[in-house]
Amino acid sequence: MKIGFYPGCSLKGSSREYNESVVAIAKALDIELVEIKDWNCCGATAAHSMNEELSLSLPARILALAEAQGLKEVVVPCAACYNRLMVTQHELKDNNKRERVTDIIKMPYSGDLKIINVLQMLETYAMDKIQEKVTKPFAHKVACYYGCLLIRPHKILQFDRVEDPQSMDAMVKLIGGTPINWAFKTECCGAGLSVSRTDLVAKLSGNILKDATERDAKAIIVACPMCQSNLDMRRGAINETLSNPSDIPVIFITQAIGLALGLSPKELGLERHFVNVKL
Amino acid sequence: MNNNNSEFEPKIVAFVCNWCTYAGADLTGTSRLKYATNVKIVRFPCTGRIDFMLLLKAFAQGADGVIVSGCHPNDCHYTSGNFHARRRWITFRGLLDFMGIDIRRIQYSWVSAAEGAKWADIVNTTVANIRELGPYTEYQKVADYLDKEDYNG
Amino acid sequence: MSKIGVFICHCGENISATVDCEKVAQDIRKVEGVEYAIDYKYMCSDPGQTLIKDAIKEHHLDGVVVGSCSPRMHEPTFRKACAEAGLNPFLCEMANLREHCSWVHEKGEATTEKAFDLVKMLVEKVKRNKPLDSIKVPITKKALVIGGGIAGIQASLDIANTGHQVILIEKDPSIGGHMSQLSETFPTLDCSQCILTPRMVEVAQHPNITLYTYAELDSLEGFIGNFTAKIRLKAKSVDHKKCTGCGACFQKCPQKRIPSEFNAGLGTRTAIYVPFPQAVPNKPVIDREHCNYYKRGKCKICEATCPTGAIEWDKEDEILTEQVGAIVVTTGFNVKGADFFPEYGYGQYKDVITGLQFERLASASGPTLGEIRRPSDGTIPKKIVFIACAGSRDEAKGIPYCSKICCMYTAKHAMLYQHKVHDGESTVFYMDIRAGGKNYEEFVRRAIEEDHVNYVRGRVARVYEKNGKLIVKGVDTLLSGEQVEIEADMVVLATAGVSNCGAEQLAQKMHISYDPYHFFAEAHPKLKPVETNTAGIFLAGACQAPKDIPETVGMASGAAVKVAGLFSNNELVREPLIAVVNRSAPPVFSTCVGCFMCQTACPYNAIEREEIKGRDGKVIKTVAKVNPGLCQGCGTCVAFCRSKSIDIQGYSNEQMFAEVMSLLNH
Amino acid sequence: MDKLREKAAALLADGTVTMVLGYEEGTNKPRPVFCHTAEQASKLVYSSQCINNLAVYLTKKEIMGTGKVAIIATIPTLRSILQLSVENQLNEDNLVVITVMDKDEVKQFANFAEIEAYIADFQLKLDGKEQEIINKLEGMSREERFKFWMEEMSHCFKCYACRAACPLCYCTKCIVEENRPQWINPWAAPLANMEWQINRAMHMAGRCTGCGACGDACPVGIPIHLLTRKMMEDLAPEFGFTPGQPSKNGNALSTWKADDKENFIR
Repeated sequence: MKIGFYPGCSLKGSSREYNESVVAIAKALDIELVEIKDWNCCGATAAHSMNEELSLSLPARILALAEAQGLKEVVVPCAACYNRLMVTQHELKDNNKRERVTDIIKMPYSGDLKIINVLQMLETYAMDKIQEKVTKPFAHKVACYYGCLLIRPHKILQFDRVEDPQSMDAMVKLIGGTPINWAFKTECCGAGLSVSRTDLVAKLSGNILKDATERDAKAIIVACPMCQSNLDMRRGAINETLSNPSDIPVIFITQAIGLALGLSPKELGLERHFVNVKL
Repeated sequence: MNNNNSEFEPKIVAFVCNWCTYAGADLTGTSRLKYATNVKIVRFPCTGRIDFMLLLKAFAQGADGVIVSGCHPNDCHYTSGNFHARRRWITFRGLLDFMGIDIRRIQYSWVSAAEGAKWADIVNTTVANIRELGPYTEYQKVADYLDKEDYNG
Repeated sequence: MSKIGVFICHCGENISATVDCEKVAQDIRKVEGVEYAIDYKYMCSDPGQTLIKDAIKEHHLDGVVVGSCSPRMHEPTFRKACAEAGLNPFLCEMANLREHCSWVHEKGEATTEKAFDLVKMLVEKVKRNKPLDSIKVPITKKALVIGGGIAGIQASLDIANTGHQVILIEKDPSIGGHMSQLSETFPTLDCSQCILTPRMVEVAQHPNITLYTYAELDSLEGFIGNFTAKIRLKAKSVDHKKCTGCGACFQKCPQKRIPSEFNAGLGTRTAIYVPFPQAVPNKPVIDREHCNYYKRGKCKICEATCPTGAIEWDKEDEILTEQVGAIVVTTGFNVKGADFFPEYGYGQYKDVITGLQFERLASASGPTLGEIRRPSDGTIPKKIVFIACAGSRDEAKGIPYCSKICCMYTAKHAMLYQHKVHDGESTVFYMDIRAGGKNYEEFVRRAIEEDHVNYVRGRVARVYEKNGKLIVKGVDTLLSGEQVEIEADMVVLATAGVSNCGAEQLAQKMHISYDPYHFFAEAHPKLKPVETNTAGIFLAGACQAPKDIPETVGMASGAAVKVAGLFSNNELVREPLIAVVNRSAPPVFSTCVGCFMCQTACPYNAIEREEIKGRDGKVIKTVAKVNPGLCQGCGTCVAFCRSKSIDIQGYSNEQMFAEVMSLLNH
Repeated sequence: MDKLREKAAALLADGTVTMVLGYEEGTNKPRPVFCHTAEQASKLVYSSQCINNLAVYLTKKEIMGTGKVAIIATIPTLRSILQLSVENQLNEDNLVVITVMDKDEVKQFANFAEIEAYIADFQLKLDGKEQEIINKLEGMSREERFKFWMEEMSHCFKCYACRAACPLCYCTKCIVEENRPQWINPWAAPLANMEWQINRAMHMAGRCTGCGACGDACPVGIPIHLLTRKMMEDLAPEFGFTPGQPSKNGNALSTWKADDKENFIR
């Protein structure tokens, strides 16, 4: 099983543990990840609101590279990258735009590349494998938090139930966990303002953390580096906004699965978190 | 192909359905939009009624271009006449092209009763296109059975 | 040798300004077969028409071409004029010199030439026109009404009161439809059942109405004035002739916990049941799906308790065949329900309910006898939130349209709540308040001003439960622009109105068209709102689109008038512009070879098989035959027919061929 | 061969059928023969050389009038029989269909459904020669194609052998005999000839079963069978039918799909 792999900047920087855990479980599940050579930033910044051509050209180059390197399918773990690539894929259906962009990046692109996020990859290729390979059931009560970039805009991403996503919950159940029923699955964590208005980020992330804690979740499971870093890295700031501070860890679904598969916390980069993980 | 077409006025016949395109062309009139005089409209109850032979006859009679127009899909007054027509034209075009007949000279379109402007545009662009292509002498030559010599030799 | 008369109209200046009408008239005289040609200022005026009539008589014309405006405008006028002069109206054609020529071209020779060509084209056509007689089809003066809601009830009564027979079929055990479920009705707040039940009874007792409840349309054949409807009478398992409706059976029925459809799932019913106390007919049916006997083969308690032995265990569905002349479709609508609103927790939290469920709570005949109580614990909600546009006007939900009634009934709900729970607090989240209608806006104002319902303009993002309360997270986009959170005891969703289940199949049975949301399509959005594209089938009520009671009733009466109008004739007269399959002398009989490709091509199932038999009664050949009642004259079959055995009157092969040939080479 | 003759003889002997349509030795290839007696059945032959499509006789009153008939059908013939049945031209009880399988095994079909099942295994493919001409034509410019066909058409002298050979040309009155209006000029001239062929092709659209009889019949060797054949190849994917597999769900041109392509319509 061979799949193209686009890590993106976060996975190489702030969220290395995500990268490590993705790679680790892919290996454990016999999925060969082929990293796109010479990949560049996906432009998941304000770019798309400032300069359309740029915001399409950056991802387009990545897609074109992947295609040129003979890849049919690419997994994109970072929700922001996934979102940008999917949106670009969608936009390039418009021939004029495609021509304009391919002209800029000086590379052809057919538009046929299949782009999937980590959850889709596991759903399609690994569910049975995970089930059979679970050695240390992940027997915890957790809150699955999807954020926004992974499922919105639904028209374009067409992934999971937009108002009440289920894919992560299913995986958590599969590895022996108990996903709680809560209301903040798709609430915004504030990532968009993580530089300009940290106060708002703290508030928004706070609401999420508060509800999960009150519903007595032992961890928050995410599939997006932004969500993770906000809820984890900013915990200090967040806790200041909360009446009773929360110390529940925020881990990636890939890490949770990794643990269930019996991989060591080190391989999964669990020690990199700010809020330390006792699971 | 004839290229100094400045003076060439193509003859064009339009086969249209009564309920959408004919009415649309009426609207072109009531809105006083102008278009070229080259086109003459033949009124049919429905595009489903239009016999492919009539198109061939038009060319044989010296038409340089033909317009076939009816209701948009799902708007057909007879619910599916235009769908049947669409299939017939798909087939017909394929055949004509295989026989080397110039299918660029047949303009198909959907023009609703509300699209007076579109009708004017269809006519004008078609006239322009046919002017570009020049007279359809290639076909008209064989049309008259008397001068066969260029083919029976 | 034909004698065609050509009449060129100046239309005041409209044509003559750019077309040399006199020249056209002069030149056309030279065309073979043209006996008489003249131009005149206003052909459609009285003197203009007289001109035509006189010419017809004087020159014994056998064909007329009027070169004037669009035939879509004045064809009837001139054909009538010809008829009055004794010329078959279908020997008159029009050349469109105004819309298709003078108005769209500049003044000049080319324009005049084109005008001439258009006239010549029609001259060539009219030479080949045949005198045609209008088609007359007999009419069965009996109507079928499908659906016993308020629309069906009204339509049936109105038709019946014109003295015509009506068959009303209803798929449920009782007529009454959604209206019977409602508590009070806006904008007057009069009790729904109080105004409805008398009409239900009237239907049951009307001498001209035959009512079949628990019945559905099985199949429909035929055409306007002559439909054959097969009606499936579903087995009630209770002989209503014997049953006295005493009710002993359903008091004893051990199956007591079946969710009641009438109470929108809030109450329960038994397996042998009458849907509600005022049901018409007020006699029970057995719901075989839930009945112990049908499930496990034993029980029969109802049989034991029935004093008249009315229970019929082995009763089977019956198929009833009825001849009807017209059909009114009044199958109503439905509301979106469970799993449609994960974000609102519908189906997950007991106290998140639909508007229809609220109606039942508020209704005196409802499960709480009219008290507003929470389904979860029966307590009285002190804080209640109404969410308008739950699904409606929401592309993402696939329902871009406005369900129209929600704004009004939501206001009504809030009002009723305030009237019943005086210390209660109600909030309505809305997008826009659409209160178009007599006394509607005033009604909403009353809710806001007198009953102090708190209206918040904004959408609700989600509803979730937290320590016993329903947290409603929304936004106030009007005043504060801030997010609002309300801790409610109960949430009512004004769920989108959607087409009834099975609407699509029903439409296909009847060959009527429907929109992407499976609401039945009217023949014209403005001018034919109660007609369908299939002649003789009419629409009323919410099966066409969500609408309120007054509108529904109005539409029902409208449909009834259409039916009555149809029935006021003994036969139906239709334009003869339809397809015909040729017939010729033996041994050929017809050039039709009976491949019946035309049958699949015909949008109206108008092509029938006719067996031509010899004297010995042996079938010589089977050929196609067009049913003049069904054929609408599209001519699709004509273009198909390889042997040209089928042709269409008024647009015949000869006529169209002549038009095309005349156009060019001159 | 013997098995076939025995079968035919038996059918005739016990009066199951009054006639067997088959092939007998001809001057250079087998030709059709009508056997009325068991004796005549001994003349029957069957080989890959049997190219006439005998289905053409099944719509002729002179033949079907005589009572129950047995036909020895090649695969193309079977296809034509199916299409004819789709078009309501055959009476199942009035016909015995026989085919010869490999090793001279004789198969008698119980009904048309059985035929449908049987031919499903035989794919209809363009043979090398056909493909060659098609490629050649597709290689040409449009003008060249037109010249090519005009040249070909100029040899046609309207003998209508193509019509006579085609099992699906069974109209009581062919369009070329139609004179009100005169759709197609009766004389043999390039355009009139082409108009006839275009009509034939359009009339065959979605019906032609690709037996090639029309082309074989043409005395001046115009590859007219390619007109219908090519269309079949092009339309099959377009309208979702399988060439050479007639089916009851309507003729390609008398049905439609909401999503039929319309990129050529403005």
